[in-house]
Amino acid sequence: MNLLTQPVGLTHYLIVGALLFVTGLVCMATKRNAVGVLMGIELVLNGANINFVAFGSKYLGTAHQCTLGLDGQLIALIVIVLAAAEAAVALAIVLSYYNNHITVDVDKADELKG
Amino acid sequence: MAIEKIGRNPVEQDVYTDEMLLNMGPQHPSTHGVLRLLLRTDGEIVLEATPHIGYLHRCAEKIGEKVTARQFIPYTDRLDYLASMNMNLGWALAVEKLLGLEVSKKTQHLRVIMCELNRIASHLVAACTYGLDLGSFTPFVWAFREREKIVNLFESVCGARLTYSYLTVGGVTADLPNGWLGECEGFLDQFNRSVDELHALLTSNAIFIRRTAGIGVLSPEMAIAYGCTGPVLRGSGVDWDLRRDGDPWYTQMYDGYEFDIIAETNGRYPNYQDYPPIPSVAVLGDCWHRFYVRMLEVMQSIRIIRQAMDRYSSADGEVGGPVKIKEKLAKGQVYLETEAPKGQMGFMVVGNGTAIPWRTRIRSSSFCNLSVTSELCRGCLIGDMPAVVGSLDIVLGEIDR
Amino acid sequence: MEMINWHTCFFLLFALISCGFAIAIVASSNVVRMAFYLIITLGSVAGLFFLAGADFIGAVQLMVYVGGTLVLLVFGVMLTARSPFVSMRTGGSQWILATIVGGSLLVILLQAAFSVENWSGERIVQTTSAQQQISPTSTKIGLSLIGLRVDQLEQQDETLRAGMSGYLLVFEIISVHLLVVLVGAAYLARAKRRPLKEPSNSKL
Amino acid sequence: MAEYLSQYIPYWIAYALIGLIQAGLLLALMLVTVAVFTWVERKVSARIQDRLGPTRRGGRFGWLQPPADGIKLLLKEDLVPKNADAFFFRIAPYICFCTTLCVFMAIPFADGWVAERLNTGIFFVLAIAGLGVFGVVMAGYSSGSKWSLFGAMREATQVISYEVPMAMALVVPVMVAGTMDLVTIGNMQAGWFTNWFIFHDPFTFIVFWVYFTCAVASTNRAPFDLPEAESELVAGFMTEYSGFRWAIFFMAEYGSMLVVSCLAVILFFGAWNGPIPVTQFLGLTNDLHPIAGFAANLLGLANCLIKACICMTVIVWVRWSLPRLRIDQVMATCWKYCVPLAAAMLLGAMLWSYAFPAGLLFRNQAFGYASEKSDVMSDIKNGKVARAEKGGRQTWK
Repeated sequence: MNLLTQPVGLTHYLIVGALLFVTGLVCMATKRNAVGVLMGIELVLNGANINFVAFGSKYLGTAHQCTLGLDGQLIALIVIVLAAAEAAVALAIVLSYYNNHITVDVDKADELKG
Repeated sequence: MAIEKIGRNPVEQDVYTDEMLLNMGPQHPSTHGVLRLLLRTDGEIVLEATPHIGYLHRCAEKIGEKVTARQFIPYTDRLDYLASMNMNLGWALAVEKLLGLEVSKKTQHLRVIMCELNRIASHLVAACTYGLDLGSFTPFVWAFREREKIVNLFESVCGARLTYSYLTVGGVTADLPNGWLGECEGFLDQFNRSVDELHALLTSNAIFIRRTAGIGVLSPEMAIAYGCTGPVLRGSGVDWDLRRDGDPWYTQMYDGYEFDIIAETNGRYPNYQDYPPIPSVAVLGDCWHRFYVRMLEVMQSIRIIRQAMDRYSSADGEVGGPVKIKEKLAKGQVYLETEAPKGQMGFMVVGNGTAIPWRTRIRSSSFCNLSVTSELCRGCLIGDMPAVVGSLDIVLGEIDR
Repeated sequence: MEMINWHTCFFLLFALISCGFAIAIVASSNVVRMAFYLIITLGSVAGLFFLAGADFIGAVQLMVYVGGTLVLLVFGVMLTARSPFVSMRTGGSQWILATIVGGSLLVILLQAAFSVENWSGERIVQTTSAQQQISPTSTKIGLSLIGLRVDQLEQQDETLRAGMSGYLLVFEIISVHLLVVLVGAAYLARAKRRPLKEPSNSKL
Repeated sequence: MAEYLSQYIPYWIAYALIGLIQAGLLLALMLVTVAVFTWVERKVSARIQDRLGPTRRGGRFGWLQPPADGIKLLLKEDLVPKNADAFFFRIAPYICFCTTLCVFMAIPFADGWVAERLNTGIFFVLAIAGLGVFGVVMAGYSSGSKWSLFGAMREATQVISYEVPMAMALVVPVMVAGTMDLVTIGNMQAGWFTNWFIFHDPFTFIVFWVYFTCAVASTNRAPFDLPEAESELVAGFMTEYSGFRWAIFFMAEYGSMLVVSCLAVILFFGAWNGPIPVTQFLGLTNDLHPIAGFAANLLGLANCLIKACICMTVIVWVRWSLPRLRIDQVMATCWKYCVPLAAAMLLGAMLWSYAFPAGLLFRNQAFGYASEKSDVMSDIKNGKVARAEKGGRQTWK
């Protein structure tokens, strides 16, 4: 089996998606910087997006079976837009937190009062 | 100090940012030489600006106590090197007053021509580098083109293009060459149009107005308290010019000349209808007014030069030559201030009967004008720094001496 | 020599870049570097979208995600990048725990990815990439968002077609959501008028 | 092209070869434009300022000044400051350059003469062009200089802000055309110059100036050159760069000038169609002979590039005439003037196309206006929509 001559299948995309998802998860779990956690979330969302697009794609060996079709792309689109919204709010929270505490360490964020 | 007080800048602080210490200069394109401004900034907002000077210190005053009074003339060239004629004049008048030496009327008219020409040249440099500070390159070249013509005139008079040493103790080094007055006349005739071009490019340009109007407002009280002089003082609406209000030893040069002191009174400048209108956003004492005053003073200088040329050619007698190089100074002390393009330039000379002054001191106009920088820049944006510093029109050669 | 499938080559290129930099994000402790790695990762994910025939989604990914959201993120990083927070190290125990959880999840996901025979590329009829006509998707997506599913026009099953009426409601919800977020973010990070400190005689 | 070559060599090699040739052509185009425009900028600025400009290298007009500059820059030392983040510092210029080059991939220069004809052409161009900001931010941050950092922050705020009105302004011609495909948009403006989108209605005319303002701002040209404001920030994000890396930034800047100019030409000024439809009068089309079509395209290429060069010259002219705005004024220009104006023009153009569906000005229908619509749109016209709508209604019940 030669990697370069074989056409890309759904599996390829799923592997990439899984890897991004897991790295995002690990990133969220290990980073102490709030912005770092946010980056983990972005990675997770992208991993999921890759799966959506791949399942909806006509070119990845699923053409004859039941695919997500355009729905996959639409869901990915919605995820991207929501990710933008989520990032805006999360950053606003981080900045607000930073203004009040002069730190972005999530481990120190243990009080509810702002 | 609350945010409202930092003034007219519509920038609010939204994030807790670190204060940053920023060295603006001594190698910075818009500090006009080797000025170093230490800025304490919060983001783009300047909280504090501290000028640090001394990078161009050459012991000019001490040198003045080691050479004879006439030998010191070339050193005065290097004080405000953009207005060397005026520097020469200041020193020459102070020493002449100490000597009690009165020069002929013809010499005085010649000196007026030279000083006013050099005032035009200096104001042109101020105006064009101000454009450069605000990011407009073209007026710089246009104004330098005009300045070049003045420098050519000076060159044909004394051979030098920057450090003239032309006006000297006792008179001038040489009389005018043949045909010089005609050339000068020709220059003045075409110069009006060039000033209009500069008005179009800068004074009445919408972006220029937005960059300068209301920025760096210097109140008349503060201007007087800090000892600001020259266009900086008059830009704040103080009607004060040594050519009219100065020492009689100096003002006699301008006796009988018709010219206006450019200072705003009742919201109007003299002959305001000939020039671009004052924009509604401009505040008296802001950068725009300081710039405007310079542009208008150029026109007054033209008036003076035309009168002086007439008087010079109709005056009888000879032009005075320099005194002996080792002319002995009288005992006593003289302090004389003259109206240089950048402000009041004062020379103090103390004689003890020898040819070499016992004491020489220089009062620099740019030095006092620079001292308001930290006051004017508090709370402005970094982008306003060149606008404010440029509008003060400082020359480091004079400040550091 | 066998034909090299450029489609696969570019896929491998983008996949390696995105995965490699994703791992670099986790491994790096400098938050500024992490931000730039994230940009590279998401940029190459956009490349993967293009390769999957989703050109509109790829462009959206570049424009909204990379060009918008990540600039915001970089801004956040720069605004909060005081030296103690630029690199914050994590304890070893957290690392071990996270790696175990992540690793086991990865194993499960990979197992799922390989589980279906049809999903691997070998079953696909050999097609060269030039022959794969990329059919435009932007109009279809646009029309779906206003309630027209033109790609489902050929759907024979009447009930299925009825269910494919479009994403109008979702579109509306997201629009309102974005508005709310805009207002909320502006409120959270609004300008707080705090007093300006008195000038001190700062020396360098 | 690749199919033609594959008769002689294996397809995959032919494919790669064609790709490389296209990339090489685009790179050459960009580099030549940069070289020519460094010279043009010097000469134009010199004329504006009563100077002569370069006169020594290459005859009395200084034609060889750009290569001389290039050689000088190549020979300069490549400095990396001690405080710099060396890796990012080194790659930042290439990011700027590559994003600019990537944009050319989707820009057509004549009918069908485009490296990759994308259905989402204009969208792709905007998306890629927006990425250049990362190179600048990276450069500013990694330089380890406060001036560079200020430049980077200004660049980020400015470019991100101006992307909004710029995109809104570009939606207007896209809406008029009904497609994002740049080739189709270009072909729609065939015929007399009255068919150009800038003359389509008053709103497109106004929105062009909004676009032009935003384009100048997004390429960091005066009066919006704050990220590299010389008198304020020394040289902004480029302060610490020297030699070749600085030259790369420089090329990226001129390249992006060409990009925005090409976009202006394609979307507003009739793309490769000249003011007078010469090729149509002569019947130079592919139907006549492939060579005739090729000649027509060559003429179109010249048309497109000349118009783009005029646009670039105007940008140069603006730069040498105006002072620089302040950062808050730049933001105010964006949010208080450009965005509302672009939004109003978008609305206006929409209403206009309802009021005058056939266009108000003397539009020459013979030259195929609106002949190209995407397949889906024609599907809708052919009655398939009714079925879709029917399905839709059922759902909402």
